Amino acid sequence: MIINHPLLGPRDASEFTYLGDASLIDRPDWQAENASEAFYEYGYLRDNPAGEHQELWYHEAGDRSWLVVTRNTLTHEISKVELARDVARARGRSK
Amino acid sequence: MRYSGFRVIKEALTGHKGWKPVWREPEPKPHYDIVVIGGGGHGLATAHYLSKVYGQRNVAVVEKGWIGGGNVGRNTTIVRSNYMLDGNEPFYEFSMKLWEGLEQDLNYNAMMSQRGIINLFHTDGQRDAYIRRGNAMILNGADAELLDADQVRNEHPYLNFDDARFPIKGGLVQRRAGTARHDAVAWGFARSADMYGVDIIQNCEVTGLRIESGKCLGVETTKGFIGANKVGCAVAGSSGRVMSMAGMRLPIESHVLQAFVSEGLKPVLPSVITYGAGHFYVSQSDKGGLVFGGDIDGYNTYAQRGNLPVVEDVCEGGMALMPMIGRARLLRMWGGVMDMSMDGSPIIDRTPVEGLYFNGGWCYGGFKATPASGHCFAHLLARDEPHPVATAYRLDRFRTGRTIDEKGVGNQPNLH
Amino acid sequence: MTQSNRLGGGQIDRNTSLTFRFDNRSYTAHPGDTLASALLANDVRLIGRSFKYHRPRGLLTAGSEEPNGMVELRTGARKEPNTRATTIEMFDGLEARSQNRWPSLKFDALAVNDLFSNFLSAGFYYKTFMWPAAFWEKLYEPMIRRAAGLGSLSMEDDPDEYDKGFRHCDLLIIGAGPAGLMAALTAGRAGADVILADEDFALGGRLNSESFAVGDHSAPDWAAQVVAELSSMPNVRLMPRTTVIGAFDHGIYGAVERTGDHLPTLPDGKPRQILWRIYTQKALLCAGATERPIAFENNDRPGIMMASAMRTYANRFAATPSQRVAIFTNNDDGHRTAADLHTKGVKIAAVVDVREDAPGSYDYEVLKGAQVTDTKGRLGLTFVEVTLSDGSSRTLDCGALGVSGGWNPNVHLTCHQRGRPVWNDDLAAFVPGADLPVGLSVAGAANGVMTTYGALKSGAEGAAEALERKGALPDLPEAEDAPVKQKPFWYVEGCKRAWVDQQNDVTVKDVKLSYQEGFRSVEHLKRYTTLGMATDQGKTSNITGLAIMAEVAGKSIPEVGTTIFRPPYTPIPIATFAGRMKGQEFHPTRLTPSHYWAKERGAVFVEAGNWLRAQWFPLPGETHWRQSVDREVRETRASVGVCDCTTLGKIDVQGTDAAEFLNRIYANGFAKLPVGKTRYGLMLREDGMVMDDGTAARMAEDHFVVTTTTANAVSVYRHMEFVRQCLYPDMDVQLISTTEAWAQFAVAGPNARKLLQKIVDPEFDLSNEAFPFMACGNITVCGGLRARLFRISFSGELAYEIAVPSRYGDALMRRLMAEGEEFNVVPYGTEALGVMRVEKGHAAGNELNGTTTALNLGLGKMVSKKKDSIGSVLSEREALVEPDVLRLVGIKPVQPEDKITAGGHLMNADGPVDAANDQGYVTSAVYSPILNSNIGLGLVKNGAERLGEKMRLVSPLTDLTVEVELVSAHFVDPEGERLRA
Amino acid sequence: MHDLVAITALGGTEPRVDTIGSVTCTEVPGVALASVASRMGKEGKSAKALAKLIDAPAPEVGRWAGASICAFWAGVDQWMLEASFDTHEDLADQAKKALGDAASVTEQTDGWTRFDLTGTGIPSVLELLCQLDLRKITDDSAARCAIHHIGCFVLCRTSESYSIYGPRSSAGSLHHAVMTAMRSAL
Repeated sequence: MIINHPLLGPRDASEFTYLGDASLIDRPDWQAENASEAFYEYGYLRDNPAGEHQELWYHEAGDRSWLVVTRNTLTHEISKVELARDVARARGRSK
Repeated sequence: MRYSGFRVIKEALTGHKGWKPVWREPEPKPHYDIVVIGGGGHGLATAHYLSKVYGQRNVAVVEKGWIGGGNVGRNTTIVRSNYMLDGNEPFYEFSMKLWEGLEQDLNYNAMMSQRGIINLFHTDGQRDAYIRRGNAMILNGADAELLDADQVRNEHPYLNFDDARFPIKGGLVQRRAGTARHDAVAWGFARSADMYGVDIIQNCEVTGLRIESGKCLGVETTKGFIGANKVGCAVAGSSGRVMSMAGMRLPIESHVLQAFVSEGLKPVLPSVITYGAGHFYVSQSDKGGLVFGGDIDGYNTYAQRGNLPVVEDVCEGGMALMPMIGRARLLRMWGGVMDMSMDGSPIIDRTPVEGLYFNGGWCYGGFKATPASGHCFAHLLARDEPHPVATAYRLDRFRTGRTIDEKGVGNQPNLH
Repeated sequence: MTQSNRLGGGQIDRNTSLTFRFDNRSYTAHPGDTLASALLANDVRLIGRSFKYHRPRGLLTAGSEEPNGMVELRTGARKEPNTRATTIEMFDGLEARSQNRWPSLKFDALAVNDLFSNFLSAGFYYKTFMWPAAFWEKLYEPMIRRAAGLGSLSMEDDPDEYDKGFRHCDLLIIGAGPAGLMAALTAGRAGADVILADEDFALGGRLNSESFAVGDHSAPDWAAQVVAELSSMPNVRLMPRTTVIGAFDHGIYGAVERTGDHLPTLPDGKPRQILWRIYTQKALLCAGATERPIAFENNDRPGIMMASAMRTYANRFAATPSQRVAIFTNNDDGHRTAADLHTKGVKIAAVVDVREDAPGSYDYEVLKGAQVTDTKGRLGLTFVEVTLSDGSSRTLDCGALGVSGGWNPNVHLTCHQRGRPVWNDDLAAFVPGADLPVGLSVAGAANGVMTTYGALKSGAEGAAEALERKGALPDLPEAEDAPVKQKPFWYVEGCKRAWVDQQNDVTVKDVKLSYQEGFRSVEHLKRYTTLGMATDQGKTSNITGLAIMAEVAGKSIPEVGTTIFRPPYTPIPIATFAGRMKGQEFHPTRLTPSHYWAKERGAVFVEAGNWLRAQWFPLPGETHWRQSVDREVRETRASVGVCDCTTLGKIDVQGTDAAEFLNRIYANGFAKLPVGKTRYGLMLREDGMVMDDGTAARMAEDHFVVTTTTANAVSVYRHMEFVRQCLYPDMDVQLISTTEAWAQFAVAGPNARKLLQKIVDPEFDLSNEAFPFMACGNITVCGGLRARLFRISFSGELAYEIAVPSRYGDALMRRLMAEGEEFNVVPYGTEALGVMRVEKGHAAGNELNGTTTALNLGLGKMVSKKKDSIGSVLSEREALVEPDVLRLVGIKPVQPEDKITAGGHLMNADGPVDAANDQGYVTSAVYSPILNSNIGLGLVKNGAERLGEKMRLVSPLTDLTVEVELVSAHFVDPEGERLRA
Repeated sequence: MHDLVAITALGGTEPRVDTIGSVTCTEVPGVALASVASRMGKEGKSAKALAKLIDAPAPEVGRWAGASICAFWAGVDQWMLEASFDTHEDLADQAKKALGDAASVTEQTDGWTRFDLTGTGIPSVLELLCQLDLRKITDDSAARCAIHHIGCFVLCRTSESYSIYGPRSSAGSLHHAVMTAMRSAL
C-alpha cells in the first residue's frame, strides 16, 4: 500500500506502524462519572466497519508523525490522510 | 452413504455410478429450532455436534457463499493444544481429543496427521516462558516435551545452526499436534450434519437479524426470512458485520492473515515448525507443498488478500531459519480475514439479545479449535449454559479484566 | 548425439555449440535455445512423470504455463526442483534430471498407480484409510507422503545471493509482445518514464514465434528493431527475464528479475534474482494469451502439445518434436501451425479440425468435422485415432500432435485484487472485467484483441490513454489482422481418461464425479479434484474444467463461474522474497560502544533484541559459565563492577510541559521531581498492565532524560509520540531518541564512588551529600570530556550510570578498567546483571510480561489516583484487584542446593498437583553466589500475604519437584542501605 | 583537553574507505550533529533563528540547506544540524545559544554514523537499498527511509555525492548492506 503523507507525499505503507481505529484519539475523561465504562468501551469496543475506516498509522521509518488515514477496508482505497495532531485538535483535544 | 475401503473398491469396479452427493441442496424452511449463521468450519461443526451429540435435528446452517469457503478453506491446517493459560488450555486440549477421533466420528478421512509441532526458542526468556507453557499443558493433561539445542538438531538437522543471527536454543514440542486436510474437515462436518437432517443452505446471505423486544426471532436472508428459536453466529472475519445488525460493537477487529504454499516437493519436513525469532511457521502437506505463514498484515481489512511486505517478512523468517528451502518456489499466496480479538482469545457466549449467541474472536487460530468450538457452541445453543471447557470465553471479560492474553500484548488486536 | 530434429532458420546462434546433460546423457544445443527446445531438437520427447499416476509426460507448451516438462536443474546445493524446461535458458554445461520417477524415467515403478487409477478417483482418500484408526498414522499416511511431491530439495543451504530493489515509473508495461512493444514505443516517444518487463529473455512475445511479416520486416526483426529504439531511450527501462508476479495495492507491482539463472556460474557478489517492488502511476497489462488444449482420450502422451508451442519451437527455436506431426484444432490458428511446419519441411500427417467448414490446404490433408478419439505410444506418441465426420475411424501415424482449442487471455493480474473476469462469447473465453486494480489497464490479446494488428493498435492506444495523452499515435505497421474463427470445443464426447489438468492427473471423468458427489461450486471442484492446483496453477486446465462442469450442470460457463487468480503469476523461489535478509543479515546487528573491547576480553555475547551484549567475561581457567557469573556478582558486590548498559532506551523529553507529559505517561508522579534528581517511573498500557519501567532524570526545568528497557525502547517511544500527538496535541513537549548517542556504563559496588572519582574531573563533587542516591547531572571526565552522571542502581549496590559520547565509550571502558585495577574492578555481563537484580527483587522482562499489573508486581501504590495517567482507570477493573490476584514474591528452595526453574508452577504444599490447583509460577530463577542458594521470583495468588509459606514448585516438563518457601523478593539489602551509602 | 581516543562507528581509529567500480563509500566520523525541535507556538521564531544559524532559509520538508552548518528536515518543525566535528564539537550548545527558548536542542553527534557515496551510478546502488523515488531526488534532498530494516537518512549533495546516515550501533550492518548493493549493482 501507499500512504500519501500530507507532508512527504506518497510513501510505502511498510514504513508505517499501524495502531487501530482513530477513535483511540477520543480518550475519555478520567474523572467522569462513568469513567470505567467509558474507558472499557474506548479500550475494547470497535466499529470494525466493512467500508470506510479512519485509522491511526505512525511513520516509524519516516518523520515520526502519527497520521489519521481514511481507508476502505474492502478495497483498501485511501481517500484521506491527515496529521493526527490536526485531527486531535479538531476533535477538541488540547493539553 | 457410509464410506469404506470396500465401498471405494466396489464403486471403482462399477464405474463410480453409486456415489451420491455428500450433502443435499435444500431450500430453507420457514422456521428452525436453531439457525447457525456461517457455513465455515465452526458453523458446520456446530451443526454436527448439535445434531449428533445434543439431539437437535431441526437445524439450519446458512452460508452466504459455498461452504468451507472462509478460513477453514484458507489456513495452514495446524492442529495443536500448546496453550498456557487456564482459560485456554482445557479447551484446546478438548479440541485435540476430538481431532484424534474425528475420522471415526465423521466417517470421513480428514487426514489428521499427528506429525508434532516444535516451537523454537532463541533466548533464555523465551525458554522460561515455554517451560511455563509446557508445564501448564502437562498439568492440563496434554503432552509436552522440552528439547535442548542438540536434541532439536538431531530431529531437524536442516535448520540453521551454523550461521544463525538468533541461534536456536531449544524447542517446546507437542508430539500429538499436527495437521489436517482443511477442506475435508468442513466437508466431513457438513456431510455428517446433513445426514442427521441439518439443512445446509448455501448462497444464502444473512442481511439482517429480526429482533423484537430484545429477542432474536430469526434471520433475514437473500432467500427470505428464516425464523428460529435461537440464532448462533459463527462467521469469523465477518463477526463485526453480522453482529452490527444486532447493534453490537465487538472487542474484535478484522485483519488479513496471508498464507503460502510452495510447489510440491518430496518429504523434507517431519513436523510443524515455528520460528521463535521471526514470523514464520511451516509444515509440509500430504501433497508435498510447504505450507507456511507468518504475521498478519496488521491493518483492518475485509479483503482476502495482503501485500508484499508481509510476504517478504515471512520468507525472510523462513530463509533465516531453514536456508535449504531457498530454491523451493512459492506457488500461491492467499489471505483470510481473521476476527482478531482484543486479548487474542475467542468468545463463545450469549449476547445481550435473547436468543442470539456469538462464537468468534478466533484470531488466526480458529482451525485447530474447529471441533471444540463446534462442540461448545452446540452445548451453549442446546443447553443455554457454557460448556465446562469454555467458561472463560465470556463477552464481558474485557469489562471485568478477566482477559486471556497468551502473548501479553494487551488490547491491540494486530499484536496478538 | 546429433540434433536430429533441428530445423532451418530460427533465432538461435548456430555458430556456437553448447553442451548440456539430461538424465546423465550429453547433448548439444545453441545459444537462444531453452532446455525444452534443445531436448526436442535432440529428439527427446519423454521428460517427466505425472503427479499421481506417474504417466509418461513430455512438453505441452513452450512457455511458463508448462505443466508437464519439469526437471531438477543444476546439481548439489544449487539443485532446483520442478523447473520448467520451457523457461530454462540454455547455457553451457547445463545439467538437468527428470523427477518423480524411480528407478528411471522410462521404467517408473509407481506407474503401477495408473493401472489402479479406477480406485484412485477424485477424493478417494477422504473415503477410506480410516480403519483401523492407528493405521492411518503408521501406514497409510507415510505411504501417501512418500509418493507425494514432484522434485526434491538438496537439503543444503541455498548458496546464492538474492537482492531486493525498488523502482518507480509513470507506466509499467507488463509483457513485450506486439501490444507491449507498441505501448512502450508510444509512451517512450512521449517522454514518459517507462518500465517494460517481460518474462522471456528475448523481448517480442509471440512475434518471435511467428513467420508472418510486420510492416516491411519479419515479425522477429520488427520486434528487434523496436527493442533497439527503446534501448536508446533514457526514459525507458527494459527488463527482460522479469516476471511481474503480482498487482498489489495502490499501483505496487512485484517483479522478479532472473539476473543469473542463464549463467553457468554467478559472478562474485552478483545476485541470482532480484525482487523488484515497482511503484507505478499506471500499468498496462500486455500479457498476451495462452492457448488451451482439447481433452480427448489419452491426450497426455509425450509428443502431444499445444499447436502454438509447436509453432514456437519450429519458428523461433528451429526444433520440432517429430518429423511427422498432426494437428487437432477447432480454429484457424491450428492451421497456421501446420502451414509453418510444412514450410519448414516437417511432414504434416493431417490437420484434424472439428469444424465442417474448416479451411482446406493444397499442401496436406485437412480432415474436416473430425475428432481425435484416442492415441497410442507408451513413452511417446506413435499414432492417433481419428473419428471422421461420417463416423468412420482412421489412424494417423505421427510422432507429435499439435492441439489448438482456442486462446485464453492472460487475465491473471487483473484478478489479483479480486476483480473477476467476464465471459466473451465471440472468443469463448474470459476477458478482463471492469473491476481492475486501480491504475491498471489491459491491451492486446490479454484484453481479447487476438490479431497482431489489433494488438499493436491497442498497445499504442492503451499507453496513450494511460498517460492521458492526446494527439497522434505512432504509425502502426501493417500486420496480420485475421478475425478469430473457431468453434468452441472442450472435450471429445465420451472420453473418460482425457486429461484436463495434466500435472495433477485430473481427468474429464474426475470432474464429472465431482459434480455427481455434490462438489459443484467451482471452488469445491478445484479443492475436491485438485484441478488447477498444480505448479502451473491451471493456466492450461481451469477453463476446460469449467466447461465440463458447465455441461454436466446444464449451465453456461459464466454461470458456473470462474476461479480467481492469486499471486505470484509463476512460482518464485522463497529465497527471492527474502533477499539479503538471511543468515547473519536476517536482522541488523547493533553493537554496544564497548563491543570491540569486550571481544578483546573474550566476552561471550548474547542477543538482546537486535543488540549483542556481553553475557559474561570468562577468565582463563573458568570452564563453566556459572564460575564466571558467580565471580562477577561476588566481586561487584565486594568492590566494584562495570557493565555496558547503553542498550537501555534513552529518550530526550523537553518543553515547558515536559513534566506534565511525564505525569500522563507514567503511573507515578513527576511534576514535583527537582532538577538534578532522577525518579523510577512505571509506565502502564491503557488496559492497566505494566508496559515498561525506567527512570526519568530531570536535567533542567524543561528537560528530562527518560530511560526505557532495552526490549521496549522502540514501542515506548512510539507510545510517547502517540500520547503527544494524538492525546495532548497542545502540550509543549518535544521527544527525540538519543539511545545511540551516549555510551552508558553502570559502575556498581561499594568502591564505585572511589573509582569514578578517579576519572570524573575534580570540580564535580561525588560525595554522598553533594551527589546523593538518585542524583543526576552534567559533568566532565578525563580532563574535559562532556558526560552525564546518574546515581541509580539496578544491582542494589552503591551505583552510578555514567554516559559519554558513544565514540569515546570504548576508551572510557578501557580507562575504567585501568583506573579500577587497584579495586580489582570487574566487568560484568547481562547474566550477573540478572542475578543481582533478582537478588534485589527488581522486576524485569520476565515479570513485565504484559499480563502483570502494578499490583501484581508489588508496585500498586505507585499508581497515583490524584492525576490522570495512561492505564490508571482500567487497572482497577474487578478482576485485577481481587484479593487473590498474583503477587510478586521471592522463592527459595528449602534445601539451598535444590534447583529451581523459571516456568515452574507453584502448588500448595499438600493436595493435588494439577491445573485446578495452580497457585502461580516462577518468573525468574538464578543462583545467588551471595546467598549460596538458588533463588527466584514468582507470581503467586495472594502471594504478599503468604510469605513464609512452604509450597511445591513443580515442573513436570523438566521433571522437577522442589519444596520451596515464599520469601520477600528483596533477598539482598532489603533496607537499601548499600545503594544510599 | 581530555585524553580519550575516539573510535569510529565501524570500530576503527581511521575511517573505512571502499571503492567498487565507479563508486567510493567513505565512513565519515568527523561530523557533529544536533537536533532542533521547535517549541509549541514558537515555530516561526525557531525557523528564523535556524535560518540565521545556517545562513540559509530553514529547509522545507525533505530538503537540506546551509554550508558550514547544514540543517536537514527531520520531522514536523524538526531539523537535524550537521557541521564539522573539529570545529563544532559543541554544536548542540551553539545551537541552543542561537535558538534559545524557541526550540529544544538535543546532542545527536554520536547517535548516527555517516557513509558518503561518491562517483557515478549511485542511483543503481540506492535502488537496491531503499524505497525512495530516485527520479525525484535533487541535490537538496534529504529523506528518511529504511535500508535493510535500518532507519536512515539519505542526503543528496550532488548527483555524484550522497550521504547516508544510519544509527551508530548498526554501522556494521549498514555498511555491509551498502557494500553488497555496490557489488551487486556496479
